[in-house]
Amino acid sequence: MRLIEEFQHRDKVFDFMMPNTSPALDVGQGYLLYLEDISVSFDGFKAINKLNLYINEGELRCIIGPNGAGKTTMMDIITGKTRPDEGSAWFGQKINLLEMSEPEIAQAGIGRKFQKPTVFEQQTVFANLELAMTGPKGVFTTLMAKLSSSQLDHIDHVLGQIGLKQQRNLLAGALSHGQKQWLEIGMLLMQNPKLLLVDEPVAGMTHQEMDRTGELLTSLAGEHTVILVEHDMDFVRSLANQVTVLHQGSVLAEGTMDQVQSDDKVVQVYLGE
Amino acid sequence: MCTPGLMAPRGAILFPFSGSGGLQMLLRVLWVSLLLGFGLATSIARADSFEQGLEQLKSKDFSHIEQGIAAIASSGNANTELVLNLLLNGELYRLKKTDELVVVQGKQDKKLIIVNLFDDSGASAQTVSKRKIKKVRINNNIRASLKAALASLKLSAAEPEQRRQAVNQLIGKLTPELYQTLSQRLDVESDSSVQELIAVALAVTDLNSADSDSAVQQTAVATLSDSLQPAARNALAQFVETTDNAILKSQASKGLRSIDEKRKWAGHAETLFFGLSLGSVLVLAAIGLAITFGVMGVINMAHGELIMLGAYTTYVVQLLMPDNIALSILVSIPAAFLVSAFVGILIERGVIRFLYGRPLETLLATFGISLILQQAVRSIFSPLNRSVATPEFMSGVIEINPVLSLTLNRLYIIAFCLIVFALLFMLLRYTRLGIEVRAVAQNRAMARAMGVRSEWVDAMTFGLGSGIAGVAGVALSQLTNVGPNLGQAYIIDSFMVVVFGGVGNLWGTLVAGLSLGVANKIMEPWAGAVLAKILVLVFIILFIQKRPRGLFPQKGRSAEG
Amino acid sequence: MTTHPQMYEGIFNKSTIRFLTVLIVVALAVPLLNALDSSNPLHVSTYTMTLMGKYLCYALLAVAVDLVWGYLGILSLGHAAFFALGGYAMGMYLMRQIGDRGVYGDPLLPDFMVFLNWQELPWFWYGFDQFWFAALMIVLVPGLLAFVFGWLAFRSRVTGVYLSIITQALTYALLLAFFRNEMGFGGNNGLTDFKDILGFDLQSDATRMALYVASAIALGLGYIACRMIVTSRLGRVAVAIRDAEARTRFIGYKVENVKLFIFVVSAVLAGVAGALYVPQVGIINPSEFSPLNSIELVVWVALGGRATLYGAVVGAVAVNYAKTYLTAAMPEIWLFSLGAMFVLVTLFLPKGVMGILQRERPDNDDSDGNNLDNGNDLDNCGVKA
Amino acid sequence: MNLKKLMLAAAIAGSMSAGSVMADEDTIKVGVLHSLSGTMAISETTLKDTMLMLIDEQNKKGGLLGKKLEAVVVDPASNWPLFAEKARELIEKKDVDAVFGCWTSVSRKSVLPVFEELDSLLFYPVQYEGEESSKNVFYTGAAPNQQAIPAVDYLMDQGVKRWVLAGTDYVYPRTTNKILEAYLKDKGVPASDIMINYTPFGHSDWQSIVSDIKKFGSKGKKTAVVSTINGDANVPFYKELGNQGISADEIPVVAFSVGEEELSGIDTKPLVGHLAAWNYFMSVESDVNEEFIEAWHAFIKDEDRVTNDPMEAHYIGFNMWVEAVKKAGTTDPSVVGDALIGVAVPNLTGGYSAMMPNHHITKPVLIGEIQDDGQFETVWKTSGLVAGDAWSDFLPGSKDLISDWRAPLSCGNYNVKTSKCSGQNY
Repeated sequence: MRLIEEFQHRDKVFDFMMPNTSPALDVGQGYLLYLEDISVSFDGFKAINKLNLYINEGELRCIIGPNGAGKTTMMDIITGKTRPDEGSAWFGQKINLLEMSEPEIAQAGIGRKFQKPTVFEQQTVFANLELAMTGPKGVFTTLMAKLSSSQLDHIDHVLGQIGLKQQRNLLAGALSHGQKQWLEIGMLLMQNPKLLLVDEPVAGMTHQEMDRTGELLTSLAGEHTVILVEHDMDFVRSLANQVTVLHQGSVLAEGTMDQVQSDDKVVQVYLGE
Repeated sequence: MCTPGLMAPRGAILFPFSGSGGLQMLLRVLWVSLLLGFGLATSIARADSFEQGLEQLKSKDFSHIEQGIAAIASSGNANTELVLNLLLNGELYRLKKTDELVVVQGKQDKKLIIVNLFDDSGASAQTVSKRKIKKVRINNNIRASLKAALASLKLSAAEPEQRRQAVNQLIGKLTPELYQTLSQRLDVESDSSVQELIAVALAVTDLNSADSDSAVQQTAVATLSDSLQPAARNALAQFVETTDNAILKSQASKGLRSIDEKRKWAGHAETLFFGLSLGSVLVLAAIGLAITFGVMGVINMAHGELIMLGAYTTYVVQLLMPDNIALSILVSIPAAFLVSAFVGILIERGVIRFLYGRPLETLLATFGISLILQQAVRSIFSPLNRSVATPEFMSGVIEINPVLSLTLNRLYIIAFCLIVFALLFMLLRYTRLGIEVRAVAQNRAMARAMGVRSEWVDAMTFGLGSGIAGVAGVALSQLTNVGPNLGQAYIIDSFMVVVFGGVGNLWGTLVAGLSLGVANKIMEPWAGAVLAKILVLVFIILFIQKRPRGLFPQKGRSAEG
Repeated sequence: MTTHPQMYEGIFNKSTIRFLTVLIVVALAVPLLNALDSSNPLHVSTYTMTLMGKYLCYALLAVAVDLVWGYLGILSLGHAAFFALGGYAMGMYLMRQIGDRGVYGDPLLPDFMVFLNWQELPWFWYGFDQFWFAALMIVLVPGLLAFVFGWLAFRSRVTGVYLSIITQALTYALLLAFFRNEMGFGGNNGLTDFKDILGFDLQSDATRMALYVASAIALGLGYIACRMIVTSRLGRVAVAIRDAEARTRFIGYKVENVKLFIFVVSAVLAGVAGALYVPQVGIINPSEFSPLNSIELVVWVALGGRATLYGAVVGAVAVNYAKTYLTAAMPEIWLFSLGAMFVLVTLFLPKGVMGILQRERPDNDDSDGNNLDNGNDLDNCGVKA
Repeated sequence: MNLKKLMLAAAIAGSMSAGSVMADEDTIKVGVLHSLSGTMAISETTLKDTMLMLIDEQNKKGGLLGKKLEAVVVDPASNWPLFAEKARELIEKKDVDAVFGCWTSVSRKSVLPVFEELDSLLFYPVQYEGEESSKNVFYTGAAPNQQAIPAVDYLMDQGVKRWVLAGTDYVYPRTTNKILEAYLKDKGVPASDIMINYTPFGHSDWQSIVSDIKKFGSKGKKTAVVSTINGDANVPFYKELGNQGISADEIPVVAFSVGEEELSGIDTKPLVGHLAAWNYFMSVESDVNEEFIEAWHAFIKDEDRVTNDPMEAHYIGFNMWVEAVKKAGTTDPSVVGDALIGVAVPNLTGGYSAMMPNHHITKPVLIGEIQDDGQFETVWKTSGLVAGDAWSDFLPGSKDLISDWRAPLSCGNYNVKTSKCSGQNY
């Protein structure tokens, strides 16, 4: 089928152009992510309003804010799920996120963990990780894909990291809530992205689980840049150095936890209540 | 002077027609009107011609029957109109063995009660089996001449409507005598539309008669140019062809143009009307599905069969009250609703409730159910189509003008569709049930938590959707076959409409149905019926590309995304 | 399951091997028994063989549907269209093969064109006198249609019921189009009265046998091809898309391409099935496009059991055998039983007939077997983040 | 009453399945191949019952060749490939000696190769487009020259000048209209006075078309509609005619596919005077017809059921087959096939119909006007019988073809120009 081959072709080209962290990615200025004057409104309601956000490479940034502050929307914009009405979003100096589709952004090196844990419930833990694994993801490469031993090791390593070695052959659907959260983080690790967006990873977790998750995330920071959206203050304090407070779609305050907490605006709109 | 002696030969000369229909017609009318002319003919002659005519009616040969009619028409006998009407309505019979003319008075179980013609006392009444009597045969041409004869009798009838029809019959067939009668009529005529008609009729004659001078013709042209009567237009067109008078020609063709202009607009209006009525049928068929499928997310393949049940209910109700069609239609609306709703609830309780959250399985199960319902109907009512009569008040047309008339039943169906929609809309918007329905549709668990009896709501919702389908069936029974395949014919279109409008949105269904209907009708003239339908489908496919959630996207259990 | 690192079943898992063995046995046995002379009690009549040949084509079609529906979660209500297109491509070849042996003895024009006095052969009929060309078209036409349609639909992210309904619109439009006589495909009568294929007389038992075997082989190969896809990583991506489309995007897969690829493959398989079906039943006409057919074949798959491939085969054969039997045994009321069958299966065997077997054999290592409970096929947009 | 019918149906079904299951050796089996479900069930179920009645009566008369006849009923479910499959089943599995069945052309086309391959007999009871003559098929319905052309002649005689040829878009109307168009032009009708219109199957919205017809007819010349509209589409068509108040004396519609049975599904009061051309009407006055109707009512247990032309065709066809079998002394299809030619049996209009060498039969042609009781009133009748013509003289492709199944020619489409006999499958 000529046509099929054509688009197979297009795929190959595309794979070659976009490995998991794009060569175009240039973090010369030390900034990994620029969001400038981003605004988006859903039928009238301004979810994001002139949002400016700069993330340094390797930092672990916590985003807090009351419900409806636009945290999740912001993530949607970064990952290409939502298109802003105005403003610009750059990944490094060269990659314009607003021109890319979700898969392209993912391939460029931005991974995302959802608020509600979403894993492929009908497939084994192992399969979940394998699917997430970094590397070319074109149709035909995927069709022909075989697991190399190094890749196997990588998967096993991650299984270890997220503590699901025993469950590797279980269907993901059978995992507990917490385990699913970890599995999803594990999938992020497999993707080995430059930037991780983590949305409320400890929601509904027991304390032990929380601690493990905390360790996981801190261990990630450094080689990966992490943006963490979280409600749980203690948890945030336990790991973050830099905190950004969102309110009504724009940045209300930025700084360390203590600075933020002492900021009366913040106290007023958020911690106060 | 017309004497019996003369009568027969003249009839004999005039009536064994061999010529073309048009000629026949002319001669016949000429004959009729000639005789009408002889108002002073002797009573004997009349009596004879009347009796003679009745005799001839008993013949098997159409030409004899025609002579008979002519004779009767001419006789001026008091019973003339009665007899001619009986003939026209095929109510005049011949008793085979005695060869007498009889009329059927009533039925006695399988047999018929008949009395002799003109026997008001009923003394001659007797009951015979159907096969013992034979209808006096007439064919279309005889019908035509009957109408012509009756027309010339009805010219001074009481109701303007009758007079209108009478004149209509005569346009283009005027004889000098009738011309006289009509022109006299024109002076006394009170009803404006009849006046116009008469004017046209006269004008047509003026225009075509050789001896009328150009002045007369000019006025004629003027009159005709103002009239939308088809006859007027034809006369003008013909005149333009034939005349050699340049001035008149140009006037006539100018008249033609203005008429055609008016006709064009009438055409557009008509197309729009057709579109709307087709659309309202689509909406009616789809709106039930908009509930079961749109709101509940059940891919209800049995929807078509629920419509079918509604149609059959109409049929059964008519069987129960055969002598009151109009009422039976009104009765069958609630009846059909109940029947289909009941079946719908059975389906929901018996099958679908086990399948929530598995929309596809509902497709399979309901597909099975649709097969069962079809076959059930086949076994019970036989696979033959059933005849559903159209009530008086729904048949006929509203004539806006001679070139634009709206069929009543379509008007009723458009209205009906809008009413059903409005009721449904209010039901969902303002009643407790409606609120609960939407609650369950949006978040079953939450609704439960708030104490909504979701089980009950499901049953009611599905019942409602099915009931509406049944009501649609009543409407369809007036337009198309009432047969086992009725459902299949509409199921696909219904799904198209619902999806095109946006699943779970009533407004969407309404707009989608109407617009698809109109689009279809606009395309039909130049694309043909088949291509038009194809184009509509292609359009839907492409449209969904642009708006993957239909016209009015809406979050609902099945639309959720 | 084993704990061996590479724990995915290969292409040839137990069920596949079991299936292929049965298929091979049937493929060989029937012709042999058919060769026996009719007095022999074991003799299989040509009637039965052609019938089974027909079932095999349906089975391949069902497998094609299962591939997109069971594994990719796309409920196509238009697969009959691809089947019919393949059929027409073959039918046109067979028509051209008649040559001047038509009733009017016209060397070029098929009979239906002659008596609707067409003057010359429409352009799209050229080339169909060559088998290779026809064969190419059998693959190309359905594939191309699927490609264009899928490319539009998947790129603009039409999903769930909307997708299902426009596939239905597609086949419905084709149905109406092929009914039109101007189209030059024989209108309602379609193409019929075929004489021979590749020079072999279509009515000879030998040819029938060959066609039967060909269908069996096609089914076998098609089945293996599908297994290759579903057991590859792509197959798992497909399941991922089915269960959580958005998530799959966020880990970097171009969902629309994956869908497109599998959809096209499935369409081609359907086309091949159609092409083998036509010479065996001896007619192809527009009613093959009828949307109800498409729905019915979805029913076959559901009946057999989704996302198992062999379930699809079982479903197709079961339903069609039931039809053949019931239409003769209880012609007046067979629809009751068929309808009842559909309802009962959906109610009591949510995993289809194969579901029972799986319950009986927990050791069945077919990991795809368990994804039938998942209901959100219609709104398979997964994540609602 | 419905319940009773249901039980009756069930009973019949029961007997059927029983009948077909127990393959009784010393009976002569007759196949009945009519759709009992799907879109065509509407028309075909009646024919199935007709066959059961005819076979029933033949058995009352003592069967055939000393054996009882046994009906083998199958349901091809309006599915064309299934028709072929079922035909094969009847002939090969149930080894029937003759098959009575099919309604649509496509179903006939679909089974044709099967009958030719297995050399069995099919009796096809429906009027059709002609252009076919198979060794194994006997066409007891009307060919175009036995229906369409006489109808047009009649209307011309009635002074019709403009013609609307409206049909469903498939082969029968297309061919018939081609023939009629050629015929009308022969008669000097200008093309501008002929309007041709095709609609899809089951077309249900006739508003535009009917109003077009109305406009076409308002041009002063007497206009008639020749309708080859098929099946379900007729009811909405006639209803729309009624709605838009087109009466028969203004624009008469003459239909070739509308019989008593179709009318039984319509309220005919608005339709009085519209015409149909057939070879039989239930209203025909003849003793055979009286008997037939009584027998039918007795068999179907419903006084209101009507009879129609295809039923007569089966009546003729079946009796011809019986005669031929008696003549041949065997039921062997190949022998009976030859014996059939020349057999003449009474038709229901009081005359005799004979099987011609081209496997079509001779019939009278009747024109009837619809009455308000759903019956037709015969208003015109050919003086003699018309022989069915397999190959129309008005189609360029087929005017040189003749069909004669007697030796030595024994060819269904013998081209007198090239004197070749092409396209035979045996």
